[in-house]
Amino acid sequence: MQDPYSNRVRGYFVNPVHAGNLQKSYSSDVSVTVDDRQGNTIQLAAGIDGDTLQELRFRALACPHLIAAAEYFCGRFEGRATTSLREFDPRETVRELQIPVSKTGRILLLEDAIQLLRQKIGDNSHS
Amino acid sequence: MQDPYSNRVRGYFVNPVHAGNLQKSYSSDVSVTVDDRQGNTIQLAAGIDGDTLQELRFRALACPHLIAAAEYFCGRFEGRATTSLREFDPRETVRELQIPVSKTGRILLLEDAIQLLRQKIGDNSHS
Amino acid sequence: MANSANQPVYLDYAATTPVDAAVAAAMSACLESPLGFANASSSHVAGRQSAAAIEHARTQLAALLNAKPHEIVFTSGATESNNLAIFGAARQRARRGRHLVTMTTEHKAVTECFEALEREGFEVTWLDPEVSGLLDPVRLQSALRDDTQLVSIMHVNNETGIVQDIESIAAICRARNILYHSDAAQSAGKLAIDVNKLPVDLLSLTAHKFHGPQGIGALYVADRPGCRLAPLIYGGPQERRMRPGTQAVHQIIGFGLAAELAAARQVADVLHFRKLRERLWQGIRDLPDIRRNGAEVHTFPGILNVSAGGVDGESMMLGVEPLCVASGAACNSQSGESSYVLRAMGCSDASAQSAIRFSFGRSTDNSEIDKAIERYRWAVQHLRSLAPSGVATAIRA
Amino acid sequence: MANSANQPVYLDYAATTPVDAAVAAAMSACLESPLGFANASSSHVAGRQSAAAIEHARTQLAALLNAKPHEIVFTSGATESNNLAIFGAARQRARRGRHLVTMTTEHKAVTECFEALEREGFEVTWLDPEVSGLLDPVRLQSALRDDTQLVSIMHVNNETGIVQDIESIAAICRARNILYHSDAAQSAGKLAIDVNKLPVDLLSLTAHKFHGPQGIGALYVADRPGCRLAPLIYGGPQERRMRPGTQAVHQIIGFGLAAELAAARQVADVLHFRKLRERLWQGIRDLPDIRRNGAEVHTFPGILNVSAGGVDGESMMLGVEPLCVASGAACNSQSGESSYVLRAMGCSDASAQSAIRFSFGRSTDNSEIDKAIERYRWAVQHLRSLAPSGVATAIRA
Ligand SMILES: Cc1ncc(COP(=O)(O)O)c(C=O)c1O
Ligand SMILES: Cc1ncc(COP(=O)(O)O)c(C=O)c1O
Repeated sequence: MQDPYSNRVRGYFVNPVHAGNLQKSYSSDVSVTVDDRQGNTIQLAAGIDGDTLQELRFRALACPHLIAAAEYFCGRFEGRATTSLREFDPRETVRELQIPVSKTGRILLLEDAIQLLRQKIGDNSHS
Repeated sequence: MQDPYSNRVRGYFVNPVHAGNLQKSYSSDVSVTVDDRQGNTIQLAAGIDGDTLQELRFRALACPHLIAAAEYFCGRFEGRATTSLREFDPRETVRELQIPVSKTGRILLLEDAIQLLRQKIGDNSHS
Repeated sequence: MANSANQPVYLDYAATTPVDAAVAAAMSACLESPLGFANASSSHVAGRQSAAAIEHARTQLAALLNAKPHEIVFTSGATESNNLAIFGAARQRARRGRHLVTMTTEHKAVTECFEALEREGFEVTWLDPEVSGLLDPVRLQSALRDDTQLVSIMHVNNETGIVQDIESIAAICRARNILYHSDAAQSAGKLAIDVNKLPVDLLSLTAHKFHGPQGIGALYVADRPGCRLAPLIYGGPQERRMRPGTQAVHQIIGFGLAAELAAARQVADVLHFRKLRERLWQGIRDLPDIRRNGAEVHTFPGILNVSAGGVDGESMMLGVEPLCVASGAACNSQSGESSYVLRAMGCSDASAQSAIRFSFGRSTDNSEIDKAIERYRWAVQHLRSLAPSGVATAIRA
Repeated sequence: MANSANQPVYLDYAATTPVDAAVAAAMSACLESPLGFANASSSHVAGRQSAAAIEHARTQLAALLNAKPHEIVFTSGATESNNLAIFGAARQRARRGRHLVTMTTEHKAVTECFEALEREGFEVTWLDPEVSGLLDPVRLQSALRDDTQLVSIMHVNNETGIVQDIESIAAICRARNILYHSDAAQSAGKLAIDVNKLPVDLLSLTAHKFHGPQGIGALYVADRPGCRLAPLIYGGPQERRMRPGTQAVHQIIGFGLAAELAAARQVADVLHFRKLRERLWQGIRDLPDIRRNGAEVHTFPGILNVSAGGVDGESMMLGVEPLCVASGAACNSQSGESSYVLRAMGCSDASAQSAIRFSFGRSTDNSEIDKAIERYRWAVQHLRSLAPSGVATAIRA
């Protein structure tokens, strides 16, 4: 069988620079946790100033693909506008990280977490 | 598996010096034919002068063990008294020629032929 | 292969073939490589390498038949492939119907499956061949019923080399949507088979008949609706659950390479066999009362099967030593049973019993054929000289 | 085997073992010898040589178990041996009764047979182990009924190394005249088994677990009245009609030699494994929240199975690379199923999922163990550092 882990997945897995807690505090700190029946858990934390996702962090008890996807997500959206979150496209992650078809289901957990994050940010910004 | 053919069986099979017809004529020529359901056929011919089996010959459409046993029989009893035929012991043949257990049944056909030969010789001598 | 007087002359390639040197080398390399042996079901790096090697071999097998790789299921040989196909299809489809069709001249690895299915309550129609050995497609047509679920008719017969018209047979089955299985143990790797043109659903093959290792085979299972099989063996996810157990990596690698080499050599081999067979037949055909079994029809040129009147089968086998050939008699057994294949073609028991099957290989040469001619002539003449006069019954019934 | 930083470190000997160099050489010699490949069913001189080689191997296998040669039936591996034993005994004895007994922690090659038999209308009692992993013989006693025909309880468990008390189990079955089968795939060739002392009727083994080739195994079938099996595969007289098909000569030769070598090396190997396992366990046991599965009972020293809280199984497998080990998680599958063996012993799903099985071989050395310690520690610590706080649930239920 092919190696199910692309070099990018391996790289993010071994050295996930966005893993952990927010390093500073921001005008708004939002965090969410989602899990699935298989015991995978994803936690996302966003440090927001104004409209900007100043810092994105994650924690995960999950398979390598999900860890790598979370890291990739944080790296890609950090520094961008909170509204950009709606551009998150799981298919793009699957493609970029070369995630095998059998594992694409797992990425939905990240999508759920991001959606929840958007909601919370929305709620916060309206509050 | 072991070679089912001992060297003696091979020798008799390749060079059965007693195969064929009686070479001369005798005061009494006796011959018998027996066969079994598997298509084996044994023919024995005895050239008798007085009480003596002057010449013994066989013909066979048979497996190698039966051919060898017939040859062995002819060689062993040629020149002996007709009464010696009752000394024929199939077990001795099986032992001497190292005939495998699975083939001992075939030797019974030779025994049948010899018995028939004895009967015929007896009948002849009484006639 | 030149041989001195008492050296065995191997002319039993239809029984099994030597492993090709390149195949043996590939197998040894696998056995000796530091991690080449790893379990292909393991998810670690070594396991993934084994799995990749197996998938490569699957591609090589698929190429031999013009199939898709996932249509190849590895088994332990054609016996198991036949069992998987026949039991698997019959049991899987038992609810739709319990009627099955096969032929009396199939290999035991087919006939015994159907006999066992009869005991399980299936109904089997046993078709006889014509005297030529061929199955008449019209007979097959009329044997098919609405509840027929499976037809199993072999490609090349292992005793006679007779090639059944599997194109017609397959077409008849496909037209009625009945699964068609063919035991191609004797043809795969030797004759071209293209499952894209031949509407066969299940096809059995085995490596050791075409210079691959013994103990590894495959079943082609067409990727078509309705072509599902109940497994014969249970215990894991391997081979799409149709054949669990740790895959034998070195065996599969050898099988794959043998398939690739066979495809490349097929045409040349057949030409070579044709010449050898003609030479052999010309060298013995003048013997009185001998019969070439399968002479009237198309046969695989790697096999020549000859019966002789007035000789015993087992004695023929000893008489032709040091030739290694096959016999129509069940040698060294008390049963004394003779070839049911030849008898189904109208041979008498005695004639079937006397039959000798010569089969040729890539490395068989003229000197071996000449030796075969000499030994065969000697054996027939010697045994006839021993036989009671009058019992040399004519072999033609 | 010393390894540089990224070289795989193979610690998955319970999955499969490399073929012993002497075994590989014997197999190659067979494959390359001019007639060593001949079909052992052929009555010619080459065939008889193959048959003799097979009978020699059968003697070697028999010696390993202190059995008689004719009690050894060659199969394609333990999966097939288990299937033959279980289906064969159940179907053969179905008229006497349809109740069967096994354990939930058996290998899939056993459990899936019993599941299939349940679908065929047999009644199966599934015994759970104690939390220790052991089967309580009293439980077995009370599960037996007058219509019980077969009990199947493995010897050494493939995931945990737990050694069942098969002496007691066998004695219980024999006393009630119930057939007893044991899957000894993980113990044969590694632990002494003497069928003259152990009243077992059927015992499965496989070459590739003790440095023999993949794709060849055996079933020991005691020569006792009542110990007859319906065949699983039909098609010829080989292996006393219990397992037809052309015998794989090179595979059987390799198996025989591996059995002989295993017997000679068993004691030294076990001592070696014990030291390696202790070194490994001492090197990781101080990690918080880890559990040695099977710690309370006698286990085969070639296996160490460890769960850790707060880590994902598949990520552990990637984290410990380049170690080649086995996981309690079904990696790379959507099922996300975790080891049913560990769950039956009271492990939580998460704990079972996180389990890593280290297993050792003859050539495993301390440097490999030290590498394993280093990689295992790194993986646990790394993954825990990523995990959400609070989810690192304790692994002891
Ligand atoms: C026509 C045919 N079918 C099936 C088989 C069985 O193949 P295997 O020995 O690989 O099980 C053979 C050869 O033995 C054969 O010739
Ligand atoms: C306990 C046990 N039983 C059965 C098997 C199956 O053996 P094989 O791969 O030889 O079919 C294995 C190993 O895979 C095993 O560990």
